Formats: sequence, C-alpha cells, structure tokens
Amino acid sequence: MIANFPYVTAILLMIFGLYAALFRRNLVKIAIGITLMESGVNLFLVSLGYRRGGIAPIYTLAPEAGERMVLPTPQALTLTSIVIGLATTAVLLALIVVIYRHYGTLDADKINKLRG
Amino acid sequence: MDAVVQVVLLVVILAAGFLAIRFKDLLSSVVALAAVSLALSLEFYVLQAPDVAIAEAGIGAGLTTAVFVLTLRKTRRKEEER
Amino acid sequence: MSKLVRTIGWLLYAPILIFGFYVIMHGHLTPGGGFQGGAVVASGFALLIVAYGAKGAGLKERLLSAVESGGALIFVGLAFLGLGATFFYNFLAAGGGVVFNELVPSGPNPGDLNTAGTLPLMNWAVGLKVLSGLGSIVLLLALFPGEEE
Amino acid sequence: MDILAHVPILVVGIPLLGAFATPLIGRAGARARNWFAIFILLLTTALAIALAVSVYQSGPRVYVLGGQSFGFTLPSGYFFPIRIILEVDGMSAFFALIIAVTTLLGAIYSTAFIAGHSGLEKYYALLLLLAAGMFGMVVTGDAFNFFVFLEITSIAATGLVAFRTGRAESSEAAFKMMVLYNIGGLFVLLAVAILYGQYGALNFAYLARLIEYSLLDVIALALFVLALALKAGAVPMHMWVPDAYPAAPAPITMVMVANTQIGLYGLYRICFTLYGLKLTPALVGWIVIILGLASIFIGVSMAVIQRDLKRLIAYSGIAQIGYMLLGVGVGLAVLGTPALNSYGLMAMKGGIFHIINHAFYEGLLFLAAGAISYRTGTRNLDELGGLAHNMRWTAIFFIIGGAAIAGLPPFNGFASKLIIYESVFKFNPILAVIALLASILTLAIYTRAFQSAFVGPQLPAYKDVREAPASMMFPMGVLAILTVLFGLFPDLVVKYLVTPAAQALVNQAQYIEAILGAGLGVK
Amino acid sequence: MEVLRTGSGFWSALVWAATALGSFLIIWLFSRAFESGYKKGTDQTDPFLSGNPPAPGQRVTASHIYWGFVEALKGYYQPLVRAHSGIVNDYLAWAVLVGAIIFALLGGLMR
Repeated sequence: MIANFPYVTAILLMIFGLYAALFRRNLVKIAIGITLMESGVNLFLVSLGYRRGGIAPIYTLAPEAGERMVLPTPQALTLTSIVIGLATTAVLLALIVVIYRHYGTLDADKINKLRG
Repeated sequence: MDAVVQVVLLVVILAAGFLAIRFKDLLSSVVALAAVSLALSLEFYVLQAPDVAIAEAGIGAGLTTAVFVLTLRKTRRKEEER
Repeated sequence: MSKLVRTIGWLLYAPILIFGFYVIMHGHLTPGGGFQGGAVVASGFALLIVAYGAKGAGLKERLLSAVESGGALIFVGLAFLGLGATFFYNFLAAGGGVVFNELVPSGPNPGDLNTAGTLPLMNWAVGLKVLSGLGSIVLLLALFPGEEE
Repeated sequence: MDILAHVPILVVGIPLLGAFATPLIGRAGARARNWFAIFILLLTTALAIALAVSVYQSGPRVYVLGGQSFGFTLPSGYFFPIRIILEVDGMSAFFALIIAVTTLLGAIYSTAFIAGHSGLEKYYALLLLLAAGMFGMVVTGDAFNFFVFLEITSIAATGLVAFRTGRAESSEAAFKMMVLYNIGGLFVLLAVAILYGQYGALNFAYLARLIEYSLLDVIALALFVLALALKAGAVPMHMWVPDAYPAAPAPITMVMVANTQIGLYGLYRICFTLYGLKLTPALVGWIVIILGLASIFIGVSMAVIQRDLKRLIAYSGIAQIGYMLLGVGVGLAVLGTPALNSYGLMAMKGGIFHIINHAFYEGLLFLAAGAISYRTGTRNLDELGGLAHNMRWTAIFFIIGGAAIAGLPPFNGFASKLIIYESVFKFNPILAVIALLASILTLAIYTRAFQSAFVGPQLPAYKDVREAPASMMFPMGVLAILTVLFGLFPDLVVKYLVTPAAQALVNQAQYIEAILGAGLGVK
Repeated sequence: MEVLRTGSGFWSALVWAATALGSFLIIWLFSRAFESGYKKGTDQTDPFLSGNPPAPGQRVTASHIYWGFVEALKGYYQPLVRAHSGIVNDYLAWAVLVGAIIFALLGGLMR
C-alpha cells in the first residue's frame, strides 16, 4: 500500500500540471503547470528505481552481502530530465517576457495574432 | 518511521502543487512551486537518490524559482481576473 | 533589496561557492558531480543578482559565454580523445595515463581524488559549463528590458 | 585511427563540437563564423554520405559509446545491453541524408538572408545544435537518448524560430510551439519510464524482444504515437506548424521541415521496430491512416484561403505529411499478412520516397518565399504581384517546387504520389480517390499563389526589386536540380535509397539481431 | 534505362516525354486547321471584370481568386477557421483529445 504512494502522487501531480496548462489562460500559469508535470514525471522515474530496503547507489558504499542497492539508471535519467526541464522552463519564461513586451498582456486569449 | 515521513512529504507535495495552480497571485504560486520542489527533493532523499536530491534542491527550489521571480518582475504579478 | 538581504547574501555567497566547487570536485567519489555543483554555484550567482541587481553583481555576460563554450568544448574534446577505442572511452583510467589513473577504492575514504580517469576532468568541464550557462540565463533575464516594479 | 569505424557518432559529435566552438570563433569576425559553420556542416554531410554508403552496402551498423563491447553477459549466458548504443539501419541513414542536405543548404542560405542581425553566433550555434539533435535522434538505438535528442531539437528549434525577437509573431509562435513540444517530450519521457519500469531496459532492440503488449505497453504506445504525431504536425495537432513556419527565418523553415519529418521517423521506428507484430497492426495502421487522411484534407482546405505565402506553403506541407502517414500507414495495417508483399511494401516505399521529395521541394518553396520577402519585405499575396519581371530565377524555382508538390510529371512529387495512389487503391479505393482529389486542389492552390505573386504587370512598388544574391540562389538551384533529377530517375532513387529504408522498417528481426546476435538475450 | 515499377503501372521520364511530345504535335496539327478569331489591339485583350472597366490600380489579387469556391463552402470553412483560434490552450486541448481517443481505441478494442 505505502509503496504505491509515490506513484499516486506522481500521477496526481501530472494531472494537476496538465489541468493548469489546459484551463489556465495566464502564460506564467501554463509554465507553472508544465513545471509541475515535469516534477511528476521525475518522481515517477525515481520511484521506479526504488527497492525496499535498498541503499543509495554510490560506488564507495558497495553493499555487503544481504544488502542491495536501488537502481541507478532511473536516477541518471531523472538528473538528465531535471536539466532539460530547467532549460525548457528558462526558454518558456524568456519567451513570456518578450511576448509581454510586444502584447502588453499575459492573457492567452489575447495572444492570438496568428490564427486561421 | 520512514513511511510516516514519506506520507507527510507526499501530502505536502500534493497540497503545495494544488495551491500552485489555485493561487491568483502568481508570486504565491511560484513560492508554492518552490515548496513542491523542496519537498520533492526531500522525498528523493528518502527514496535513496541523494544525487537527484541535490540537483532538485539546487535547480527546482533555487534556480527555477529565481527565474520565475525575475520573469514576474519583468511582467506582472497578478493573474488577470476573468 | 533591503540591507538585510544584501548582507546575508554577501555572507552566504562564499560558502555557497565553496560548497558548489566541493561538489564538483568530489563528483566521482560522493553524491553530486559537475552538474549538481555547477547548479549550486549558479544559485549563488542568482542570489547575488537578486540581492544586488544585475549591474551590481559584477558578472560579465561575455566572460560567462566564453567559459560556457570552453567547458562544453573540453567535455566534447575529452569524449573525442577517447576515439582511439570508442567515443567517450575512459582512456586515462587504470594505467592508461599519468594522472587520475587509479581505480576508485571501495569503502569510505578521505578523498582519493587522483582516481577514475577522465571522470573528474569531465566533471570540471560540465561544472564550468553549467555554472556559466545557468548563471548567464539568470543574468540575461535580469538584464532584459521590461517593467520593473 | 579508422575514421569510418566511428562515423555513427561523428555525425552527432562534430556538429556538437561546432555548436560549442561557434561563439568563440564568432569573436574572430562574421566571415570566419559563417565559413566555420558551413565547413562543419560540409564535413557532416560527407560523413553522412559515407555512413549511408556503408549501411546500404553491409547492413545495420552498431556503435558503442565508452566501451569496447555492447554490454554484459551474466554467468548464465544471459546477454544484457547496458551501454549507450547507436544503431544505424537503412531508415536512419536515409534520414541522415535528408538532415545533412537541408542543414548545409540552410547554413549557406543564411549567410546572406540573416546577415546584419545581432547575435548571429548564437544563431549558427543553435543551427549546429539542431543538426546534432536531429542526427542523434536518427542514429540512436536507445529510448532514453531518443528523448534527450528530441528535447535538444525542441530547444534549438524554438530558439531559432524566436530568433527575430523584434517581431511579435516570432515569440508568439515559438511559445506555442515550445508548450506543445514540451508536453510531447514529457509524454515520450513517461512512455520511456513505463517501458523501463516493466522491462528494466532502454535499448530498442532489447525492448523489442521482450515487449508483451500488456496494458501498460498500450499506454506507452498511445503516448508515443501522440507525441510523435504532434512533432510531425499531423492534424489535429498541426496548429503550431502554420504559426511557426512563417515566423522562422526562411532557411530555418527549411530545416524545420526536416525536423518535423524526424517525428515521422520516430513514429515509424516505434511502431515497426519497437512494437512490430506485437501491436495489432490493422488497428494502429488505421489510426495512422486516419491521421494522415485528416492531414491531407484539412491541410489543403486551409491552404486555399491563406493570404500569407509562407503560411500557405506550411498548410499544403501538412497535407503532404498526410501522404507520408497514409503510405506507411497502409504498410503498417497489412504488416504480417500476405498483402504486405503484394502492395503493402510498395505503399511504404511510396510514403518513404515522398519524405525525401518533400524535404527538397518544400524546402525549395520556402527558400523562394524567403527570397521574395527578402527583396520586397512582404509575404502578403494581396500586395505582391508581377515579380517574374524582376526575379526570373526565383519564379522558375517556384514553378518547379509548386509543380512537384502538386504531383505534376516529370517532377519528383509525381513519382512518389503515383506509387502511393496505386498501392493505396489496392488497399482501399476511397483513400486513393481522396488523396488524388487533394492533389488536384494542391495544384489549384499553387496556381493561385504563383499567379498572385509572379504573374501580371510590373507593380510600381517593386520596380527596383532585384534577383536575390548568389548565396541564396545557390541552395535554391541545388534543391531544384535535385527535385528534377529525382523526378527523372525515380527508379534509381527507389532502388538504392528507398527500398533499403522500407526493408529496414519491415525487417524487425534484423534490427534485433544486430545487437543481440543469434540466440543471445533469450531467457 | 530502367523504369520505376509501381505495382500495376510504371513511370519513365522518357516515355512521358515522348507521349507529351506526340500529344503536342497532334494538338498543334489540329490547331493549324482552326481559324484564329483573336485580334490583337482590340477590346478582346482587355481584362474582363464583370463587364466593368477596371479602375486605375485595380487588379486581381489573391483574395479574389477562388472567392466563389470559399463562398459556396462557407458552412465548411467557418467552423474550420474558428477551430484555428490561435490560443495555446486550444492547441493543447486538441492534442489531449486525440491522445484520449487513441488510447480508447488501443486499450478498449484490444480486450
């Protein structure tokens, strides 16, 4: 039961983020929603690698007999995805600042010069 | 003990995430987002991922928040009323 | 920002930088590495920029960009140097080179930095790249003309 | 050191090195920076051609990063790939050629088109980074690296689309595109995580052997199909395409065409190689066919009413993406049945042939539109007119591109569309009829575009307009020659380029064998 | 030179060129037999805009071409253009909708 809690949290975080990106009309809120989704996926990845009673996968802490490590690969994946997440968030926010200078608003409904 | 810490952290994550999309004041939203990241990094530590925890604390709670705050300074702080 | 924030930022700046460089340096032995350490250093820069403003922080965009390119070039260059065998091959490890050629010892150790082949070098390259890259992201956003409240 | 042995990684590594070095080289002057970027891409093109030749001659190439052997053999004889593995088969090499040609010509065209803009060293760095990301996506044999390179292309493409920050529409289009790319990338990451959680591996070949098509695999497949169709710009996730293409500088638009086609590559790689016969081919095939049909239909309908020249080309490009989805979708729908050999493979060849043709004629059209806006300052078809008097060569290139996209003989679009019509007709006549009608509408669209931009008396406003500079004419000329040559000798192209790519998709066992070898990795 | 076989047909530029040349020859031969009723320098060469003489500077632009086509299909085009609203949330909503449909098809029909 308790082992499934991180997964439930991850899925809920993703749903929160998707909700914000779908229904909030403020551009910064959309960026916040995407960041929340990223956090959800990261939590999902780390929970995948967790093994009950495992220890952190560090070379100098090589386990003795009977002990085991948690999986290192998902952690490496999560690190990469955190980096990528920061890069995309920074790009999004920089674009928001430029858009605000051009349009004078952050309302997604009014930022539709390109349509049709 | 571990389980209790985990449940508390996960509830904090969910509550802060919920608040982050509920607040009309964008600065409060960003602070809630930082709280999500901080709790998430502790959760990573509990899940035996110290590497990821350091990165999430530095990036998620530190730099992402700074970038968001700078953006809000350049634009506006409140979400438009609809 | 208020005097309180400025003073605390000034006090915290050096310890944050030292911690960041420590994390980079010990990347191959303990949790952390180039990326995490670089991020910590960059958050020190962010603290300075938020407290003193983009102009007052004394960071130069040109210098940061040069360091970023340099770090990335060292990283990819080290990967290319492994081409004797394959890309990213650890050509220094275990007797292949003069420095860093020892295996990482198992168990707690006081800091055997002279180990793990190209990994410490790559950690430094990534660390430089990340601290300057993230630093310049924050700096550019702060320098961007916009509505200051 | 044997260079040829390392070609699979060099096509990724050299543009990456170039991207990081460009800001430093840029301090030596604009000319040095331009020549450096062109030199790097020329080198990459040579490597991509070498890679394609070696793959077409001797089958899939496998390359391991950071070690001598693929992976790890357990004492029980169970083989397990652990390292980052690149795998290049016919399909990858085919796409590598497209990427090499478009990025190289884009860099040459940029030297004049975007000269005088500030921050150009960032522009060339992003262009090289985009090239590295696209090459990475096609050569990687690993699901997670696929995601990483996908995100690299997203970030680089967004930076390039938003490059002209002075224009409101660039930042708006880039923001919309980034939001969609971001969500798509997260879906891919989630799908990769689901697959890793079940099978504990990331390697495509290893996963393909283990995959069981359980409910979780179905979720992963749905996420993959959605995210990659979004990147490819299939209707109804196409709406960012007509926003982003016109907002980008013209050479970038050409590279973006290749970038969207990488979405198709990913879609085909996932469907054919990763899932193969395990998925229900008829159902997934029909989903792809319906996405393609909707793209054809909506794409041409919306193109009829456009007034912005580049927006018009973008919408008709969406329709052409539909043809590629249609052709390969038919092949997927009959995968594993005898019909595959009678017409399914032919339909796939048509769809794949159309990809390379599309990259060339669509690129040519965008470059011609870029030449028009470079000289006249507008892309509005209502304001343009009579340009054939002043820009004779651009007019000729536009005719070649328009005839090719409409599928007129003897240009390359005709050859691939003919294959698609014939083979799809055997699968389902109605689909072929709709595709044919859409092709006629495309001809009507381009007649209108050509008429309003080039034909008619010389307008006083454009009396002093001159032909575009040589560095912009050269890429257009190359693309026009390729368009005509591929139309005149389609048999050679199909035999030497397209058939190996189609065979590589169908032959899942070969892809797996290349890494896992005979009998290894079996429980 | 080999020809491209496409299943039931084939495509060869040479055959196409020969056919095109032959057709043009036949058409040209026929057209020689016709009387030319087109006189240069008369009203016949003026543009015809619904019988009215064109105003100075007036010309046929892109918006005029296919006006009738779009007008006749108004019921089809209006909702289509409205769907392309240019709002980023709508773009996302379409993507999520398609994802839901794909998943429903794959997950629902498989079992």
